[in-house]
Amino acid sequence: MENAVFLAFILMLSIFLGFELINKVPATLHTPLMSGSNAISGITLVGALTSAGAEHSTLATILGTVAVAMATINVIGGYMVTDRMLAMFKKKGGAK
Amino acid sequence: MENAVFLAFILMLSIFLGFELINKVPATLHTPLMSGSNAISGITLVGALTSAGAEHSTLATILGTVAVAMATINVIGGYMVTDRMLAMFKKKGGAK
Amino acid sequence: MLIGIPKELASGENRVAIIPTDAKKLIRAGATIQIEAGLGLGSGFSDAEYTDAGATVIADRNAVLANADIILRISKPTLDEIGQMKSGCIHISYLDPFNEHSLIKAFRDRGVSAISMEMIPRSTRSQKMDALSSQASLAGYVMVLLATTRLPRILPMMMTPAGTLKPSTAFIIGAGVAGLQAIATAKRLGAKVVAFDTRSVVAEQVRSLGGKFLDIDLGETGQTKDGYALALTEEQMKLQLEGQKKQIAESDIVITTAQLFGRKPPVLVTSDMIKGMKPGSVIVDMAAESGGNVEGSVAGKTVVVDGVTIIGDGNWSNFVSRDASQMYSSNLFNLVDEGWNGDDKKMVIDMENDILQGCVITHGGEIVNETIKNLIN
Amino acid sequence: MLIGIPKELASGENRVAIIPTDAKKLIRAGATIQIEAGLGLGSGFSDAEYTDAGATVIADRNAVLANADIILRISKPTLDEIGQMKSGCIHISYLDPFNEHSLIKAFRDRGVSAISMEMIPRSTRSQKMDALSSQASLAGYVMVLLATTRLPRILPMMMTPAGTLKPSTAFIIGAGVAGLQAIATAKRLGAKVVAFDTRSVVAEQVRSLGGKFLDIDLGETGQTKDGYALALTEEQMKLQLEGQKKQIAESDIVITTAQLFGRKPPVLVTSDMIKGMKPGSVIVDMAAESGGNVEGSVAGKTVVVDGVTIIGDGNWSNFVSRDASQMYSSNLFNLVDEGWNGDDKKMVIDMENDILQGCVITHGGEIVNETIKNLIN
Amino acid sequence: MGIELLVNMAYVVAAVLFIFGLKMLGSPATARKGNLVSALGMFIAVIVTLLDQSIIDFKWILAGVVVGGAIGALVARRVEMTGMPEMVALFNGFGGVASLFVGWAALYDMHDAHTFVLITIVLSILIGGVTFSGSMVAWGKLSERISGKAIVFGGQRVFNILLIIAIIVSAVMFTLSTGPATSIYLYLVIGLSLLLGIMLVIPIGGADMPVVISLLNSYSGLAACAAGIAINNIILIVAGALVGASGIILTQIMCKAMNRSLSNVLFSGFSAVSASGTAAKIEGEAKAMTAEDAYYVLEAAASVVIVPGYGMAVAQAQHVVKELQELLEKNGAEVVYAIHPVAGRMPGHMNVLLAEADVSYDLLLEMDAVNPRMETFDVAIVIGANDVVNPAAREMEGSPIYGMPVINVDMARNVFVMKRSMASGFAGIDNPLFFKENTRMLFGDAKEMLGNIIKAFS
Amino acid sequence: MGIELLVNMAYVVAAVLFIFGLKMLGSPATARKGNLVSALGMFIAVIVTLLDQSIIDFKWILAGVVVGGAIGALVARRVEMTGMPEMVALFNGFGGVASLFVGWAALYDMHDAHTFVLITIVLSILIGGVTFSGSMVAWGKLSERISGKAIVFGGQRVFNILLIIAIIVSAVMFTLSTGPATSIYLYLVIGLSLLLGIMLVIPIGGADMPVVISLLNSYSGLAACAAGIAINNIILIVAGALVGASGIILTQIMCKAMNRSLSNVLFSGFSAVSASGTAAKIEGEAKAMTAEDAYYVLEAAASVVIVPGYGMAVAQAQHVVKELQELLEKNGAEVVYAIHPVAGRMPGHMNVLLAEADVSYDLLLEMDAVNPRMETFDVAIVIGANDVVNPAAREMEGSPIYGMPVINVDMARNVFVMKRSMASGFAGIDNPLFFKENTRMLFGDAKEMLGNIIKAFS
Ligand SMILES: NC(=O)c1ccc[n+]([C@@H]2O[C@H](COP(=O)([O-])OP(=O)(O)OC[C@H]3O[C@@H](n4cnc5c(N)ncnc54)[C@H](OP(=O)(O)O)[C@@H]3O)[C@@H](O)[C@H]2O)c1
Ligand SMILES: NC(=O)c1ccc[n+]([C@@H]2O[C@H](COP(=O)([O-])OP(=O)(O)OC[C@H]3O[C@@H](n4cnc5c(N)ncnc54)[C@H](OP(=O)(O)O)[C@@H]3O)[C@@H](O)[C@H]2O)c1
Ligand SMILES: NC(=O)c1ccc[n+]([C@@H]2O[C@H](COP(=O)([O-])OP(=O)(O)OC[C@H]3O[C@@H](n4cnc5c(N)ncnc54)[C@H](O)[C@@H]3O)[C@@H](O)[C@H]2O)c1
Ligand SMILES: NC(=O)c1ccc[n+]([C@@H]2O[C@H](COP(=O)([O-])OP(=O)(O)OC[C@H]3O[C@@H](n4cnc5c(N)ncnc54)[C@H](O)[C@@H]3O)[C@@H](O)[C@H]2O)c1
Repeated sequence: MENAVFLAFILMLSIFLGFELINKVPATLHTPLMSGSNAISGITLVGALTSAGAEHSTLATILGTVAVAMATINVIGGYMVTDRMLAMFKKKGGAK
Repeated sequence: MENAVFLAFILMLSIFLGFELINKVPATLHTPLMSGSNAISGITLVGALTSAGAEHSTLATILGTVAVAMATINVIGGYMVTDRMLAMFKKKGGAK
Repeated sequence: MLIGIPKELASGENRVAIIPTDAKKLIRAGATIQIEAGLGLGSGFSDAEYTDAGATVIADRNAVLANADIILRISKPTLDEIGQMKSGCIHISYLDPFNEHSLIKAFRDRGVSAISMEMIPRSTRSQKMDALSSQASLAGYVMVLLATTRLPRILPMMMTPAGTLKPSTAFIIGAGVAGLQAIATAKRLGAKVVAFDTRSVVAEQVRSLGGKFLDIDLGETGQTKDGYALALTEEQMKLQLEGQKKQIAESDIVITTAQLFGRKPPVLVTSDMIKGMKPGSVIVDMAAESGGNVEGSVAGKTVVVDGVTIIGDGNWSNFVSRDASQMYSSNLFNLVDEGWNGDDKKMVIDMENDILQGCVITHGGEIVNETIKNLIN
Repeated sequence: MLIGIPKELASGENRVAIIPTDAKKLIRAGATIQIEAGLGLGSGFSDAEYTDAGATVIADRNAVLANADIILRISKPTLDEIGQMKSGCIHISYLDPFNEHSLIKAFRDRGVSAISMEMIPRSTRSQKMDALSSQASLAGYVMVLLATTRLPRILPMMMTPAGTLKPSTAFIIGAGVAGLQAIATAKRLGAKVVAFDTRSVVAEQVRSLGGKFLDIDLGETGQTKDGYALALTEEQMKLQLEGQKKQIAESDIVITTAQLFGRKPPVLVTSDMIKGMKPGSVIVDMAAESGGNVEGSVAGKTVVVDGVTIIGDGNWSNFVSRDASQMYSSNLFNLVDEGWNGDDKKMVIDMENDILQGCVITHGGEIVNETIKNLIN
Repeated sequence: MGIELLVNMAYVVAAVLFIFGLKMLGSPATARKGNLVSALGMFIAVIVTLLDQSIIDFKWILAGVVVGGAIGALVARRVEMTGMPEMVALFNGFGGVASLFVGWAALYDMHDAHTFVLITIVLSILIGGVTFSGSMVAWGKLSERISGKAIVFGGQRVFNILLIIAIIVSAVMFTLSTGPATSIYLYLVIGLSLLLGIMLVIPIGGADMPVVISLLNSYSGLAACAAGIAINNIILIVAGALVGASGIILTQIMCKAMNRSLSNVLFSGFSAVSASGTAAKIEGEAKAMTAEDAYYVLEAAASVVIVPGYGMAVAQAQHVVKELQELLEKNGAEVVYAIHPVAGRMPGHMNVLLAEADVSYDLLLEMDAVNPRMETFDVAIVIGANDVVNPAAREMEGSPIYGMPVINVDMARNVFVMKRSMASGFAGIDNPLFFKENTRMLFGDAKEMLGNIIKAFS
Repeated sequence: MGIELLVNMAYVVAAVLFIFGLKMLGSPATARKGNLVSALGMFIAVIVTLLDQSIIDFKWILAGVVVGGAIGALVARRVEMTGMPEMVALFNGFGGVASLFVGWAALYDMHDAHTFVLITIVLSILIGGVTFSGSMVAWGKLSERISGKAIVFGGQRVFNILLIIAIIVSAVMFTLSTGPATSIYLYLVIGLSLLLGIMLVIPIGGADMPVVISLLNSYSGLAACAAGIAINNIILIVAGALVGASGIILTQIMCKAMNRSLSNVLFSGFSAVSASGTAAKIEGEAKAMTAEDAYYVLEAAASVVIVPGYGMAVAQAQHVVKELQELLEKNGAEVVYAIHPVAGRMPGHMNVLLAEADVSYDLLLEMDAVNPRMETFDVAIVIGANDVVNPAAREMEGSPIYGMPVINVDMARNVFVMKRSMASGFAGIDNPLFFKENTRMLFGDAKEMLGNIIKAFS
C-alpha cells in the first residue's frame, strides 16, 4: 500500500488521540501541561540530528547543527522547567 | 519505510484512541453502546466482500459468501437494533 | 353502642377526650354519642360543632354517665361516678392503676370494663393509641417554651452591633419521648443542647436531633422490652449525679423528664446543684406532680429557689390543649376502633388481642391484668 | 470624669443601664464610676461584680445623681432628679423628646447636656449605639415566645401516630427590626410565617428569613432616609386593612410591630377582624403602650376579647432582661466612647460629629436639636 | 493505483466517522446520531470496497448481502425490546464467524506463505471462533435456551488449561506446516477455538451475560483487526482495533457499575463449585446500585416520592435531601415526601428535621394520601427508613408489625433504598422490600450517598 | 534494514511514552511522573536516532547538543518561579526555529523534488517561523521587554491580510520553481513568516499571553509534524500531531477558564482601537473566576474564612455553605466563619440562618477575633456580603461608612467574592475590594455558585 495512505491514517489517528487525551485539566496544571507538551514538540530534535549528522551539504549541516542546539534547549529546558513547576506543586499539595 | 512500522503505529494509535474514546458512559447507554460498537465490528464485511468477489478458489468464494451473509446480518441487524434502542431512549427522555 | 363523654372535672383542665372530628368518625362507624354540654369549650370546640358532627348534647352529667355503653374521658372517675355507670359498660381513661387500688376494685365490683390509657403496650403497632407518648411529646415542647419565657436571656446566639449574645445551654435529663421533643424544640430555638439518659441506645437519637449526649459511664444499664429504663443501682445513681453536676452548673435551662411510669421518679437535681447554677437559670421538673426529679420543686407551681426558677406546673400538654385534645382524641378513637366490630356496630373486648390484653384492667367482674391483680391481692 | 448610674425606678424594670463588663471598660478608659446599691439585681448582677470591675457602690441615690459628670440610665428622669444634677453634666437615657417637652426645658434650664437614645441616627456606623434597634430585636423574639405560650396549639407541623398537627400560622405586621426577628423566631419554631410591611423593600428581607410576604398593592409608599416608613394616606390605609383581613382570619398568631417612632401608631387590627379569628388565637400588640396597633389592646396587660388573647404587655425586652441589659449597656458604652477624649479622659460633646448632632437634645443651656427646638417653640 | 488511493482515502473518512460515532454513542444526547454517523462510515467503506479492482464477480456478493441483509433487518425489526441483549450476542457471533471465514479464505489468496500473514490468519480464525461459539452460548443463556445458571463441573479448570495448550500447539504447527497438514491443523484450530468459546462462557451466570457479551464484542473487533492484517486491509485494522479497545473499556465500565471486577465476573463460576453457596443465596437477590446509575433513573423520572426514616436523622441528611428535591424539581419532576407517623424515634421527628432544612410543609404528605397513588410514582427514594416501608406488615402474618399500615413504596415503579447495610431497623425484623424485583439498594451513609447523586446532576 | 526496523519500533515505544506522558500530565496526582515518562520517550527517540545509518558525523551533533543542553539546563535552573510562562515561550520559540531549520535542511537532502515533499517543507518553515517570532514577542511581553499592552495601529487588519496573501504566493511560487529562484522564494517565505508571527502576537495584551503561548505551542507541534513528513520520520509526525492537537484543546480549555473565546483573545486587540476604552478601565481590574478554578484554590487551602452577608440570606444559601464547610474540613482545611455585627438586615440575621443549617456555634467568630489573624487565611470567601467587607471604611475618608470597623478580608491571601453583579450593597457605595490584586469575583447567585464549587469536589 502507499505511504500516503498510511500517513493519512497515522496523522488522523494521532490528531484524534491528541484531542482525546486532554480532557479536564485543572487550572493549576495549565502552565505545566503547556510546558510539558512544549518539551515534546522538541521532538524536532530527532529531525535535526539527522540533518546535522548526514553531511549532505555545508549549509544543511550548519542548519542542522543550529537546529540541534535550538531543539536541545527546547527539550532539556522544557523538561527541566516542567519538572520544577510540578515539584513545587507537589510540595504545596503535600503540605496540607 | 516498511509496512510493519506503519502497521505498528496504526495499531498502537487505534488502540489508544479506542481506550480514550469511551470515558464515562451512563448505565442506560451500556447496551446501546455495546450494540453500536458491535455493528462497527461488522467491518469484517469489507474483508468478506473481497474474499467473495475475488474468485480465488471455490472454497474461498464459498467461505467469502457465507462470511458476507454473516457479516451483513451483523452490520444491518446491529445498526438497526441499536437505532431502535436509542429511539426508545430518546422518547423516554423527551417525555418528561 | 352509646358513647358518653362527660366534662373533665380537674380544675384548669382544658383538654377534651373526643373532638368533633373524631366524634363524627365514631358516629359514621355506627356509634351514638352523648356529650355533656360545654364539653369542648376549654379547647375552643363549641357544642354546636359536636351537634354538627351528629352527637347529642345533654346538660345532665349524670345522665351521660348512666346511659353510656362506653365512657371516654381523660382523668380517672371518682368512686361516686363509677357507681352511676351501667354494668358491662366500658370506661376508658387514665387510671393510674398502680396506685388507685380502690378505684380498680370499684370498677371490678361494678362490672365495668376499665381500660387504662397508661397501660397501652409500647409496640410499634399500638403507637397510634399511645396517649402517654402523644401527650409526652407535646409536654416536651411546652416545657421548653415555659422555660424560655422565664429565662432572662434568649436561647440563640446573636452577633449584633451591640455585642455578641452567647447561646444559652439547655440540658435535658432523660431523652424519652418528652425529652427528645424538648431537645428538638430547644435546638430549633438555637440553644446549645446537651442531653443525658441512662439508656445508652438513645445517644444516637439525641445526636440525630442535633443535640450533644453527655457521656457518663454508669456501667451496665438496660431497658425493658417496652423501652422503659430499668432502675439504677445506688452506685450508678451516685455516678450519674456526679457526672451531671458540671453540666448543670453551666446550663441556663435544665429539664428533667425521668418520670418512670409506675415507679417513684429519682432525684436528679439536688439543692446543692441548684446553688451552683447561674442566677436567673430555669429548671423544669416534668415529674413534679408525681414526686419530682428536682429537689425543691413544687407540684403545680413555679417557685424561685436561690435565684433559680423551678417550674413544676405539670399537666404540660394542657398548655396546648387544642392540639393535645386532638391527639388524645385520636388515640381514643384508634383504641375504640381496634375493638370495634363493624357488623354489630359495637366494641368488643377480645382478650386475645395483644393490645387490649395489656390495657384492660377489669373485665367481666374480674381484674384481668396480671400485674395489677398481683399488686392488689 | 465621674459616671453615675442610678437604679431604674419604673416598676417591673429589671434591665440595667451598664453591666459590670462595660463598667470595667469605662474605668479602663479613665472614668470613675459610682453606682447605686442593688443596681443590677434585677438582671442578676450583684454589687460585688461592680466592685470587682472597679466601680464604687453608694447607697444614696441622690449622691449618685449629684456627683456625676455623666449619668447613664434607661428611663427618662423625673423633673425632680434633673434639679439635683450638676450643671454641665451629661445625661443619657431614653427621653421621648417628641412628647416630654417640660423635661427638655428642665434640662435646658439646668444646663444639662441631655442625650436621647431614641434620636441616635440610623446610619450604618451608628448601629452599635442604636438602642431602639437592639431592644426591638429582642422584643421580636420575646413577642413570639409570649404568643406561643398563650396559644393552645403548637407552632410546628407534626405527623404522628396520633394524627397530623397542622402548622400554626403567624402573621407579622411590620417587618422592621422587631418584625424581622419575630419572623425569624416564629420560623425557627416551625410556624408558617407571613409578613406585611408598607415599605416594599423589605419583601426581600422577609423572604431571606424564610417568610412569605403578603402582597397588598398600596400604590406609592416610601421611607425616610433613616429607613422609617412614611405615613400612609387614608386611601392606602383602607386598602391595607382590606388586604390583611383574610390573612388575619387564617392566622393563629398576629404580631403588630408598627410602632412608628415619633407618631401615633396606626390601627392595623380592628375589633371586626378579631371577631373573625379562630378561638384561642393570640395577638401581640407591640405598640400597645404608645397607643396600640390593635383595637382593644390594653397597655401593660394581656386581655381576652372574643376568645382571642391580646397581649399588650410592652417593655418587651425586659422579659429577657439580662441580654437586654448587655445590649443596652453596650450601646451606652459605644456612645460614651464615641465622644470620649482619651487624653483628657473625658467625654466631649462635639456638635460636628454627625451621630451626636442627631441625638444631643440640649447642650450649653440651649435646645440644640432642630426638630425638637421647632416642636417646643 | 488511482482507485486504490481513492478507496483508501475513503477508508480514512470511514475511520473518522467510526471514531465520531463511537464518541457520540457515549453520551445520551448524541447517541442516536452517533449510531447513524457510524453507519454512514460503514456504508462508505462497503461501497468503495466494491470499487476495488480485485473484485471480479458480484453475484456471490449480491447473494450474501441480500440474504444477510434480509435476515438482519427482519430479526432487528421483530425482536422484543426485552430481547435486545441476546440479539446483540447473536449478531456478535455472526460477526465473529465472518472474521473466521475471512481469515480462512485469505489462506487461498496468499501469494507467498509469509509467516507473519499466517500468524494473523490463525489469530483471526482463533478469535473469530471463540467469539462465535461464546456468543452463541451467551445468546442461549439469555434467551433461556440454555440454563442461565453457571454450569460447572469438576476438573473444568484443568480441562481449560489443556484446551488452551492444545490450541497453541495446533496454531504453531499450522503456521509452520505446509501442504495437506495445513488443513488438518486448520480444522483443529477451528474446532478447538469453538470449544474454547463454549468453555469460557458456560461457567458464567446469566446475570453476568451483558458483561460477557461486551467482552466478546471486543474480541470480534480484534478478530476483524487480525483479519485485516491478514488480507492487508487497513480499515479492518483500524476499525477492529478501535472496537477491540473501546470494548475492553466498556466491559470494565460495566463491571464497575455492578461493583465487580472483570476477573470476578469471568471466573467466579469456578469458585462456586467449592463454596456451597446456599447462605449467599438468600441475600443474593438484593440488587445494589451506584449513585451514578441512580442518577440516570432519577434524571428521567417525572414523579418522585421521598420516604425519610430514622437513618436520615442519624446521617443528618435533611439538608442534602432538600437539595436533591430542588434539583429534581428543576429537572421538571414532581417531588413529594411521604411521612410515616412513626418514622424516626419521636413523634414528628421527620418534621423537625425537614423544617430545619426548610422543606415546604405543602410537600409533606401523610401516608394515607400517598399510598393510593403510589403506582404513579416513577421512583420512591427510601432514605434510612426500614420498618415504615416494610411490606411484611401487609404480607407476613405473625410479623411483629403485621397490621401496621406502612408506606407501600414497593408499588412504585422503582424503589431506591439508602442505608448502610442489610441490617434491620427498630423492630428488628427482616425487610422483604430489599429483595423485590424493582428495588435497588444504595449502600452507604445516607448523606454521602445523596451527595454523590447530587454530584451526578452536573 | 534490521536497524531501521529497530529504530522505528523504538519510535513506537517513544510514541507510547509520549501518549502516556501527556495523559498523566493532565491530572495533578500523576503530572510529575507524566513529565518523566514523556522525557524517557524523548530520550529513547534521540538515542535510537543516533543509531540511524544515515548519520555519519557526530561532531556537529555533539557540538549542538552540548551547547543547547548547557543553555537549556542553565536557564531552566536559574529562572524564577514567576518567570516560568515567559521561559516556556522562549523554549517554544527555539523549538519552532529548529523545525524551520530542519525543514530548510531537508531541501538539501531531497532525492527528487517531489511536490508533496516541497509542500511539507514549506509548511514546516512557515509554521516554524511563525512559532519562533510569535513566541519571541510573547516572551518579550511577559518579561516586560516589550510593552505588555496590546499594540495596535490603523490599517493593521489590511496589512495582515496582505501579508498572508504574500506568504501564500511566495509559498506557491517556491514549490513550483526550481533553480536559484527557489532560494529567493525560500527567503521570502522565511522572512514573511517571521513577520506574520510578530503581527499576530503584538495586538494581544500581556494578560492573554499564556493562551497565546499555548496556541504557539500547538503550532510548534504542527511544525515538527510537517518537518517529519518532509524528512520522512514517523516519530516526528506522530509526536508533532499529538502536541498539535492536544495544544489546541489545552488552548481552548484555558480560554474557557478565562471565560473568553479563542477568537476573542486573538482579535480583541483590534477592536480596542475603535472603542475608546476609558469607561471600561475602572471596572477592568475586577477579575472574574469560574467555580472550577475556585475549587482548585480551595482544594489546596489549609485555612479558610467564610464571611456571609445579606446575599447569603437572599439566596438562602446557608445549607450549601455548610456543605462546603464540611467538604473543606474533610479535605483537611480549617474553616471558620467571620460574622460582622451588621451583616444582613437585622441583628443576628446570619446567626439565624447558620443555626438553621446547623453550623456549630464554635465556628462563628466575631470580627475582632478574626481581623488580627486575617493574614493567616489562605482564602476568604465572601458570600453575598458587601458593606461589611468594604475596605473603603478604613481607607476612604468621607465615605458614608468611614470609621465603621469591617472584616478585613483583603488581608487574606486570596479573596473570593460571590455576588451576582458589581452592584453596591445597602449603603449604596462602591467597594474597592472587588478591584484588589488578590480578589476574584464569582458572579452568580450565591447558592448556585456554591453548588458549582461543591460539585467540583468530586
Ligand atoms: N416515631 C416514634 O415516635 C418512634 C418512637 C420509638 C420507636 N419508633 C420505631 O422506630 C421505627 C421507625 O422506623 P424507621 O423506618 O424510621 O426507622 P428504622 O426502621 O429504625 O430503620 C432505620 C434504618 O436507617 C438506617 N440507617 C441508620 N443510620 C443510617 C445512616 N447514617 N445512613 C443511612 N441509613 C442509616 C438503618 O439501616 P443500616 O443500619 O443498614 O444503615 C436502619 O435500618 C419504627 O419501628 C417505630 O415503631 C418510633
Ligand atoms: N444587621 C442589621 O441589623 C442591619 C439592619 C439594616 C441595615 N443593615 C445594613 O446592611 C448592610 C449589611 O451588609 P452586608 O455586607 O451583609 O450586605 P450588603 O452590603 O447589603 O451586600 C449584600 C450583597 O449581597 C449580594 N447579593 C444579593 N443577593 C444575592 C444572591 N442571591 N446571591 C449572591 N449575592 C447576592 C448583593 O450584590 P449583587 O446584587 O451584586 O448580587 C449585595 O451587594 C450594612 O450596610 C448594614 O448597615 C444592617
Ligand atoms: N415502640 C414504640 O412504639 C414506642 C412507643 C412509645 C415509646 N417508646 C420508647 O420508650 C422509651 C421510653 O419512653 P418514655 O419517654 O415514655 O419513658 P419515661 O417517661 O419512662 O422516661 C423518660 C426517659 O427518662 C430516662 N431515665 C430514666 N431514669 C433516668 C435517670 N436516672 N437519669 C436520666 N434519665 C433517666 C428514660 O430512659 C427515658 O428515656 C423511649 O425510648 C421511646 O422511644 C417506644
Ligand atoms: N441603617 C441602619 O443601620 C439601620 C439601623 C436600624 C434600623 N434600620 C432600618 O430602619 C427600618 C425601620 O426600623 P424600625 O423597626 O425601628 O421601624 P419602626 O419601629 O418605626 O416600624 C416598624 C415597621 O413597621 C412598618 N410599618 C409602618 N407602618 C405600617 C403599616 N401601616 N402597616 C405595616 N407596617 C407598617 C415600618 O415600615 C417598619 O418596618 C428597618 O428597615 C431597619 O432595617 C437601619
